Amino acid sequence: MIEAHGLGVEIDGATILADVTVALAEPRVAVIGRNGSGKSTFARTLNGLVRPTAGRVEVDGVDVGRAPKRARERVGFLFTQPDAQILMPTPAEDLALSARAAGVPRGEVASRVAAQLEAFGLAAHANQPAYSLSGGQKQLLALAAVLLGAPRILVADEPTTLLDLHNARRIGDLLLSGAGARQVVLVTHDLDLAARCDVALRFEKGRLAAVGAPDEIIAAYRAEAA
Amino acid sequence: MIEAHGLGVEIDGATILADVTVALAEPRVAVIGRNGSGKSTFARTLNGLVRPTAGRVEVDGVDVGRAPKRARERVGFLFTQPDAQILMPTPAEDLALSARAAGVPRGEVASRVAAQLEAFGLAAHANQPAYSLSGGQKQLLALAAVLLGAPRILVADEPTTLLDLHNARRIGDLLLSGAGARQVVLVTHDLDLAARCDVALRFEKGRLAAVGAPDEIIAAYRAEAA
Amino acid sequence: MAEERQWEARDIARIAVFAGIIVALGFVAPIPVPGLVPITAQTLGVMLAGTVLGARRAGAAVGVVFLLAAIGLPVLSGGRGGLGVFLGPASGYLIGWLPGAMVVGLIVHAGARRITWWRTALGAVVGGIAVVYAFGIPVQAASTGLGLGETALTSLAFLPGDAIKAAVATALTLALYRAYPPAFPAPVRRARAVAP
Amino acid sequence: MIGLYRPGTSALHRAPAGAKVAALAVLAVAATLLVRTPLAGAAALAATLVAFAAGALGVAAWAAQVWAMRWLVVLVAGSQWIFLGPAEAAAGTARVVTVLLLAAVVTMTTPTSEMIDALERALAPLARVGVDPWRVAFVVQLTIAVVPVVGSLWHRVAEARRARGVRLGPRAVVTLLVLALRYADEVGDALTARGIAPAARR
Ligand SMILES: Nc1ncnc2c1ncn2[C@@H]1O[C@H](COP(=O)(O)OP(=O)(O)OP(=O)(O)O)[C@@H](O)[C@H]1O
Ligand SMILES: Nc1ncnc2c1ncn2[C@@H]1O[C@H](COP(=O)(O)OP(=O)(O)OP(=O)(O)O)[C@@H](O)[C@H]1O
Ligand SMILES: O=C(O)CCCC[C@@H]1SC[C@@H]2NC(=O)N[C@@H]21
Ligand SMILES: [Mg+2]
Ligand SMILES: [Mg+2]
Repeated sequence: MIEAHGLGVEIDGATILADVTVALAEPRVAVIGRNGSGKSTFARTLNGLVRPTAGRVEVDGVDVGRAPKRARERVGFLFTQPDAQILMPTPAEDLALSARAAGVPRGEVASRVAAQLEAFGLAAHANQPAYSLSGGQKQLLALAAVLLGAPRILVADEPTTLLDLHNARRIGDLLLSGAGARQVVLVTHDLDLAARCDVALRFEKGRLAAVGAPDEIIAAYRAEAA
Repeated sequence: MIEAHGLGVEIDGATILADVTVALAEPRVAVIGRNGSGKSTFARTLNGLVRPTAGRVEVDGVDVGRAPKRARERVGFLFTQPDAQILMPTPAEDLALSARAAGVPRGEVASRVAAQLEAFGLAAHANQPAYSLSGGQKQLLALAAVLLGAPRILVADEPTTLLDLHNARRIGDLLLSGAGARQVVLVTHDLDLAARCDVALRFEKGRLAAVGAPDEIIAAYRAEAA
Repeated sequence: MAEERQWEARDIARIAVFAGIIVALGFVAPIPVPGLVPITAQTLGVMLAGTVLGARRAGAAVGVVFLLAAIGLPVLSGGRGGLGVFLGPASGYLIGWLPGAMVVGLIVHAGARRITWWRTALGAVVGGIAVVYAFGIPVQAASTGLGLGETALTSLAFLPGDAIKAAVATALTLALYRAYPPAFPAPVRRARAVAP
Repeated sequence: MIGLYRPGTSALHRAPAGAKVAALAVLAVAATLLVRTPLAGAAALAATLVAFAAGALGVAAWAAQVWAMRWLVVLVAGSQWIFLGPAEAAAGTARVVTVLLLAAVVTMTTPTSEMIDALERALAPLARVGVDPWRVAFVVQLTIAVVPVVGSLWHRVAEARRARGVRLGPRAVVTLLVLALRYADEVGDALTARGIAPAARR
């Protein structure tokens, strides 16, 4: 459950986001809109990476602005660029980092990491330098790390942009199929992917321009771009 | 005109590209294929950013391996990440750099730059710090800089990936509409964009898997990914 | 020969990026100490330039920082810049960064087939501390009129911080060598690629 | 990155950058040689006020510069008083402050781009020993463009760390270095592609 009330963000006097009020209970939420319309900023307020300068956001009833740490335990985040998200030299070390942060006892870290590598098809790359993984493998690793924390809400900011058809579908499926166990917020320019969600938000110039059934929202957006 | 004869690239003992033989005279060439299939490597051999370790490539009859400088005068290159391509603090300075590299006489640089800024809708941003431009503006600037050199061949490696529908269409149109004046090689995961080309190449595991009419090549690629 | 000495494009980019890193470190936790010579995280960048880039490129990166300061950009800690920074009591240390970074690079890379922790640590201490102080202390003494001995004593205040920076630089360099060997010059990089 | 330059139209703003830097060098030597008494020191400081006026920078800017040097003043004056006596201390302190104030005037009245042009011209004689002045000036400008990018990379690492709820400590710098060096490789390729610098000969 995500709720925003009069949410606004100003940075250096510029209004980046204004007056966003919405309640989202649907398991799969798509966020679309033009470059610079405020999508990423909205996504970032959901786990406190960006602090609201007006109004507030709640995730599962936790006020993100007041208790960003508690909110972050609930909200996993997947960035567009997996490079920036992979913090350790190898996949095994990177997953171990997340496992420890998620409170896995020291003795069980190795086995949890091995199981996760296996589940995401990365077992053969466990100790390969992370920079040398392919784009798809990197994004898989980033997702594997986020899901180790078993977040109740998963926010993904254009997670498939750098991927090919096959990998994009794989990551997309993993993201959307997990819904049910968790709520997923998917910021994307891939309108086919957005169409598979339960509700869509469209941002425009820092404002929430439309909320509704993905088909309609997307059709209107396409019409305008043409 | 682009010709590859038994082109191969090995890096640190790994085969990245093997045995690519093809002749391309079509004005608009699409290059598609999975992540890591060798598309970018192929594109980079066309202007000597990557040196072949086997066979050779020719652009308009110039052997790129032997005369990379002469080849580069003929071949413009557009990267995915506009940030890395913008080398100067402001759009005006960045275009001036390209103008000088293209041999525009000192006295005419300023007017050429102004005209190019105007043509790409960037006149209002001429002296704004480049890092503060939006993604779409950055990619426009990068394209404006490349085209100042009036390349006979333009190679673009996923130039629209980070852009929204509107900006992607704008850059795509600019790229493809210029064809005629120059040959365009477009590496892309955007299959709708690829479909607008005159011929498509599909790479697979470092080999040229198919060449032909875009519709057919794309349909086969889609079928396989599903 | 002339051909040989010409920088390739990636070298130029690395020089610019490391100069950028040194500048960026100037914004990190500026510890305000009342004194003539600031305590700064920038010396960490100077050490890293040497350990990662090798002598020539490291020297060039520090040289670029000097030029940026000279043309009036606020690239030194506390947002200082302008020609004045080469005239004040801290200017000896500042000038010392250039030979210092080069000595770090020489010690860590000259004839090296791989990066070792002891050469890295030795380089950071000798180049990043001893050489810098060797330039800094005499200039500070001359500009304040204080004796060399007394000035050397006051510079002891920097030693704990600089020792920590040398240790951090060593650890970071070894970690980078593991995480991203392409960062290093070719001979070292190749040795690493074959090693398990 | 915003320079320390203050836009304006004064005589000093219009003077060529090279001349200003040369004048600064001459005046710095002159101050060191001539300012030997407290009176000479006072005269030198008064002269800096004139220089600020010539640059239309105002007394407030002058005072701000002096305030920024307060610790320097206290320490230089204090230590010289103890070892050399009050007269020497006053003259010595005035000497240091004068030179720094004159340097500040040059910095504040000359835009970055003019400084870079002046730099390129000043380096011209070095062309014979293999230094390419254009290239040096170019790397300086490239670095100016790179600094904000390094900042944004650092920001990205910090965000990822927070989003993942992990502690990294100094290891975060390794991640930054990896990102920065990969970015450098991309910039290097762009340099080559734009015909500005040669690629490696493998
Ligand atoms: N830290 C910041 N300082 C100043 N402006 C910012 C900052 N962060 C974002 N902006 C501006 O706010 C606007 C919205 O940015 P945001 O990243 O949320 O857009 P977006 O919808 O995610 O765009 P894209 O599709 O390109 O990712 C942009 O115009 C951007 O330049
Ligand atoms: N310098 C290098 N050293 C080692 N391996 C490399 C290097 N450059 C590329 N590779 C590898 O070569 C393969 C092909 O890479 P390339 O970048 O050409 O793929 P691509 O088709 O462009 O993929 P993408 O769609 O993800 O951009 C990849 O597996 C990549 O990891
Ligand atoms: O910023 C400047 O003007 C130069 C600063 C020089 C600082 C010296 S370098 C060695 C020693 N270690 C520090 O942390 N500060 C001093
Ligand atoms: Mg975004
Ligand atoms: Mg690619």
